[in-house]
Amino acid sequence: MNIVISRLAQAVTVALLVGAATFAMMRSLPGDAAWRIAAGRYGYDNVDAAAAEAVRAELGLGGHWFPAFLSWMGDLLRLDFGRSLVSGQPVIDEIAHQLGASLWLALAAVGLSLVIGPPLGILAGLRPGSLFDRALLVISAAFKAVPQFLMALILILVLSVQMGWLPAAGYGQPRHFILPALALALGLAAVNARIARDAMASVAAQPFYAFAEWKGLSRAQVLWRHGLRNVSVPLLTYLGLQFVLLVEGVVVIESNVGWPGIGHALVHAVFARDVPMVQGTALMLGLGFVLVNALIDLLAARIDPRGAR
Amino acid sequence: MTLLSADDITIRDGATRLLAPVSLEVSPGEPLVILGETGSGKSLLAQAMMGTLPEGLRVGGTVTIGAQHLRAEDRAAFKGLWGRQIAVLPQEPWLSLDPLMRAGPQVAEAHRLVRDLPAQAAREQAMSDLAALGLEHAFRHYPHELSGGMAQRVAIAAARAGGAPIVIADEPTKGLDAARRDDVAALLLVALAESGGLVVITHDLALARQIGGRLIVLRAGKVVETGATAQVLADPQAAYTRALIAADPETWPRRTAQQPAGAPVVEARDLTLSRGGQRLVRGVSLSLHAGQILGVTGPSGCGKSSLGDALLGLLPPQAGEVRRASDLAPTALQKLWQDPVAAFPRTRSLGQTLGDVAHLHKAPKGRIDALLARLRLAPELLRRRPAAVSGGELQRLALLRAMLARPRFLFADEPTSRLDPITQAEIIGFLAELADEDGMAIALVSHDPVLIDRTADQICRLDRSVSETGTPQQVDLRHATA
Amino acid sequence: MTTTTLSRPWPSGRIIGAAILTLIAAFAILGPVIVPGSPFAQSLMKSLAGPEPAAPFGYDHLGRSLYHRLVHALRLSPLIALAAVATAGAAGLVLGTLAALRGGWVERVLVVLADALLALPGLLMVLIVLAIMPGTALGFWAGLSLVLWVEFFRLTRATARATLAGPAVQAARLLGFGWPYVFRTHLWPEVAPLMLTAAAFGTATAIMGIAALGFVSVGMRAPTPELGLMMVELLPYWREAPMALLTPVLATFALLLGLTLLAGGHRT
Amino acid sequence: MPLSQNVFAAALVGLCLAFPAVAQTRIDVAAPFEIQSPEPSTTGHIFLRMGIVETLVDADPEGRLLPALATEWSASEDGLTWRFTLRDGVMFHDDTPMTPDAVVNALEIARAKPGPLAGLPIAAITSEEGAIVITLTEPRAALPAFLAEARGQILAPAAYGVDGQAVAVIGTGPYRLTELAPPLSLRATAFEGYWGDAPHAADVSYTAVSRAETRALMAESGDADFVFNLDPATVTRLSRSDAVSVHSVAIPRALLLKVNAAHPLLDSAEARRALSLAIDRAGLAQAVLRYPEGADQLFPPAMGDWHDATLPPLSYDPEAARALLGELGWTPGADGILTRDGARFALTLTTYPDRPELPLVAAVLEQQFREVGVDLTINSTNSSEIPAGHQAGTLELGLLARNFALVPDPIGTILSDYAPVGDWGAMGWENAEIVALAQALARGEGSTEDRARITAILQAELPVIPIAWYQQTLAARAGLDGVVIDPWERSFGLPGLRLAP
Repeated sequence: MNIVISRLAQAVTVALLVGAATFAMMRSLPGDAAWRIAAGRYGYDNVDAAAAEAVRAELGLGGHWFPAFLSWMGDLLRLDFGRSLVSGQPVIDEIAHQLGASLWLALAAVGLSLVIGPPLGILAGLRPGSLFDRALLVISAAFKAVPQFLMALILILVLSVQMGWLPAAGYGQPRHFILPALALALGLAAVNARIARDAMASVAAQPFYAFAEWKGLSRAQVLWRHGLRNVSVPLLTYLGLQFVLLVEGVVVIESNVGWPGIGHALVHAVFARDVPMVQGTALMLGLGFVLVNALIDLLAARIDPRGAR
Repeated sequence: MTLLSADDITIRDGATRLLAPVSLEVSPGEPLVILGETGSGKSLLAQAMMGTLPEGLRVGGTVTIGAQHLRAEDRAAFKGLWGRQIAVLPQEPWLSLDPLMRAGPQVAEAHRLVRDLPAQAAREQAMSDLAALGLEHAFRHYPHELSGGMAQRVAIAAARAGGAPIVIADEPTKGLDAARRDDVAALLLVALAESGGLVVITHDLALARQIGGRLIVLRAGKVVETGATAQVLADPQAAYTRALIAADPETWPRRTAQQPAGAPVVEARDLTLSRGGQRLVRGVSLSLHAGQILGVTGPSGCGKSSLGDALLGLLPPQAGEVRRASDLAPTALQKLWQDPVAAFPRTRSLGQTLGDVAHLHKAPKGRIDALLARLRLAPELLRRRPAAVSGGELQRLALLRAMLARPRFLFADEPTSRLDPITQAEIIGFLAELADEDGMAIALVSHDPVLIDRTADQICRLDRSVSETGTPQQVDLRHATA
Repeated sequence: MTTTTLSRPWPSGRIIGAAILTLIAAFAILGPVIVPGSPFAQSLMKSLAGPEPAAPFGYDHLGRSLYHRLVHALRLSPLIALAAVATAGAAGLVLGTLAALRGGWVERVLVVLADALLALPGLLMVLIVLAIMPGTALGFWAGLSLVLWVEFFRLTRATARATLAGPAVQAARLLGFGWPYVFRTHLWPEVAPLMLTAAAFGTATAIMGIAALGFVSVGMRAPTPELGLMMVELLPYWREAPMALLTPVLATFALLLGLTLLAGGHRT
Repeated sequence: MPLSQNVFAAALVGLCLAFPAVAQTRIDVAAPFEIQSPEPSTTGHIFLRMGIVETLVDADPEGRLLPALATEWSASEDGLTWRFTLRDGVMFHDDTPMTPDAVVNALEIARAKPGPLAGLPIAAITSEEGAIVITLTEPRAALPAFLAEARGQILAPAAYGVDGQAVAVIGTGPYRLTELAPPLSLRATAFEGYWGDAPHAADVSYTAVSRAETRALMAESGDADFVFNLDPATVTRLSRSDAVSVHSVAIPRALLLKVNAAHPLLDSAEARRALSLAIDRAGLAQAVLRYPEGADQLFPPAMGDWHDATLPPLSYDPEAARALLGELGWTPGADGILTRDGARFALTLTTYPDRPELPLVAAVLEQQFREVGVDLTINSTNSSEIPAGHQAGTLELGLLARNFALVPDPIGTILSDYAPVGDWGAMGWENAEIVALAQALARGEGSTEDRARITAILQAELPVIPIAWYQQTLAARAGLDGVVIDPWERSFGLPGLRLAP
């Protein structure tokens, strides 16, 4: 119950923050908003005074900021995100259109990172201080230090241009997934591995872990029955926090490889000053975080009944 | 017949010898108690017999378990014996149960995986094990839903499910109050009766007395004395054993009661306290005069610390009132904590911390040195960090720090519960001295009713339902141990 | 500060990290002293030419010295990042301590605000602030500060809550010490190492963010020498001049690796 | 946890197995333009290029107008009444016939929106039997060319919503839209009811890839068959590849410096000429654009009569530039920047990164101007800052790429940019002669000499300073035959493309 209330408060605050920030963005567009929007809508070859005038007339820009702010927030609370300034389509439709692509990419990336990171981390955590553990530390630090856009760049150069194994960009077929998902997953896995390693090392150092062995269980039995379950809780919680990292990665990578997702839309919306789209996508990402973490809270509470006070 | 024997066990850490050659035997029906203080090597000895010594330590000697002869250094060879030949009882049962698994399966998995019972049979066996310990309802509980005593029983059932004939218990009463200690002793004796072999490693004289059998007294890695437990405790030969027994509160003389003189330093009327929404103390009245020691006792969680904090003014009472003498400076109320390490700033040297206090209270030069001498502390200690000083020394330094503020009331919250008996006797001795010589009023909290009985001028016994105050003669302390 | 700092030796990873960062800083500060030159001066004839004494790393597509562009890039984003981390760290420290000390609605409001910011991707906030603020560097500073303070706040608040509730602080209060003393001797020594870790991570995050936005062409603008921008500018020429592209790539990697190692441990 | 790992792994593998790469029967196009919506005023050019929609008039690479949906057209004596005969038997993709009323409806909606049609002096558009009639208030000889522009595309009445915004793309082209997924992709398939020849390739797809490097990579890796608008830098690289063939053609687009001629530093033709002399066009073109040469006059050779090969070229001579500025009273200050009466010769150059070469050219210009003592501050921002700055009079210098052939007859752009001023053309500079000449040309009265005269005036007065002429480059997969680049940027030529077996 507590979880639900605190996550609800978080969701409302996220909405208010996004609303206020995007309103400020709308109001403070350098230069004239109508011009900006016209440029986004008609392209640089065709933006001229007539186009800007058409936009100004259509959107009714101007007026005092306070009533505008109230009506802006009012629309937001009624979940009316308005229409994209650029395409004229309802923002909600555009997002619905793009969310799927991003969701699949994010899921593939998280899935891949979970296949790579935690098993290595658990192996290292079982033998803290070993050569393998130290090697993993170095490797994960190195991978963590590679920004996702750089990872994508390297993968494109190596896997798709040099080797010709994977398409450099595109969307629609499973083979298009591998490169962007891998670019995201390697960074996530580097961190996952560290979290799993630390969790495993700390679980293995707990009295109950040794006690399980003293009961006569084999190492593998102890790991399977007592290790993994205990490691999964911090890992799961961290995955929730990692969501933000993932979203940032999705934003950058989507722009890199031309992925028709919400992150790509966001960058373009920011660039074209399409504020309703910025608001809609930002809200979707923020609320997505809250939702994912609420689900993880509930899942973690199921696995670890101590948390549910 | 011998169930377990260890021959010439030695343990070294590089060039340092941690354990001189020790040999011992465990026979069916005759428990073996290894008694010693922290750092005596008793736990290392136990670990050597179980094959759980850290890799960094060199171990020599042989261990014979049943028909198997093992070289102590061959740690891996012991693994196969766990659960099957040796059952190990953990120190802290709460921490020894997997927090994310229900109690029943933690017992059943040993039946299934160690004794190869089918899943259903293992579950039924676990159920009957728990039922035998009076825990039939706990099968589906998670460890955090169990009390400490229940967790201990579950742990014992889980440890013994593999059917090992030898039970090794390492400090099974660490941190337990007297009532729980007696429970554990009884459980161990039941285990002895069923399994045959029992080794108990402890620093607790009372537990040793209850277990009986044979006794090995260890000090600084050497055997000081061996013999039948009852005989050694009744007629100790070695000086160290005598000191150990003398430090047992049971053997202390009762304090000569101080008559109240003048106005009370601290006074409580109909005090009701609650913390975190839970009512802890109800309707306590007491008054404490200069030079008096108030003993506060009761089971854990009964509000002993809260009472002290209320007297100090750190916890506002829910009802009733606390009155302090009107001429009392705010800093004349001081406190000692159970864990002295946590009571000092971690990253500063003790000398800096004490210097700051002396400076704040404008203590004359040499005051710290004088107090160091009085508390028999070496001045070199001041150069160290809190974590680099032994618990007994640090508790005395905490006392020193409190004294720099010239307190007239001191609240000592379980100041000796983590200390060895000899150190405990020393600290309590200092507290009594402060009351007598400096006229300090002291509230001393302990879970050990015997200690309170011997030390206090008046006693406040708290329980979840009742509380009574009075002189040691008036308050029935046995009630607290029942 | 009269407290002795932690004398525990640093783990080797941290030392290596600090060494890498020292080298990079020395390069960024002393680079133009060793080989004088300008990051903007062009000589179109030398487009993508190889190294020579006046340009030890060769030339970019406009014939600008990569050495000098790198020197300036290695000043720009670290400076913005450090400024943002300093602002965020100070704000986080003050607000975190305040929340732990005051509790009540002050704490609740701050926590809810921090939680909400935590839910929003940092790059998004930076993008929005960039759109609002005039000037890219200023926008980055403001946006990154806004994103980064949360981490410092959470760390400080958690540590302060634990520390303030502990016996050591209770003892200090009973002994009559004031809050400044408690902060100096109890809180700061506990918070400082965590702050160092968070600051290293925060700096890395900020540098990564500036580079990532530069790379997708919504960050620093040409012709400013910035790591991400240099990469995207040189990317089309990577087959002709792979070393030219590798120069900012390796520099970015070294910078971030140094910071990651310096941070030690990981964010939780 | 391990369970979910397995599920993920299985899902990933399963996905890969379930959709093997499809055998190639489709031409995949990659270009930088993003799809916004079915609306012609914003996205119409993509539908036109893809052969999904058509206009009344078409144009060949030389700019000669060809019949399309209109088979022929004629103007009345006074040039005010134009009659366009419509092609018979044209069906929209929804299988309704293209009637004159439908055409009038489409054109009326188009000219109510911003675009070239909106600027025409149209009095009325009416329908006749098998034709439409456009009545003008003043003669406009280039009217048919205006109707070749993408925004004059003819959609079925059902394509428009009540507010005139297009809600669907129902055109008449050889390809019928089957899937529209803004912002990045669309698919189309051959339209069986097409009036002309059936296209060779049955299916086409379009992917918007805004990054030039990524487009080049897609061309190299074979992810796209037809990659439009290559980054100058990648042209060299791609031309060495066997997998693709690179095609390029000069197009009527120029990279130029828009000058605020009302600005005190720039109000004399000498000052503007000095700036022009400071620009090393050849070096710039080779290093940044990878073209062999720069622009020595405003209009590129691709613009026929507008280009005058006999005109003395703009040259690079920093010495002369310094001398010219010296004559205007400018003397170098301590930092090398010119000063006059205490004022520094410092200007702000506004440009936009939408075309990636612009900020680079700006960076080069900054250096080259510094050589002659002119201090340039670069403001790389939104493209709208240039027309907005023009309107507000605050723009100093603008670096931009101007398309002279939004309409296949450059007179449209000349009129809007130089007769007398325009958002993307002259600023603070008015020349009555050019206005008169351009208006005459628009009415259809001018001659080749008049065009050369306009070019000569612009060359002498330099209201904008030409820097380079663009080339359009694209990469086609090896084996893709029939590639033709349309310099007017109207068509990808997909129906004529043949997939090698």
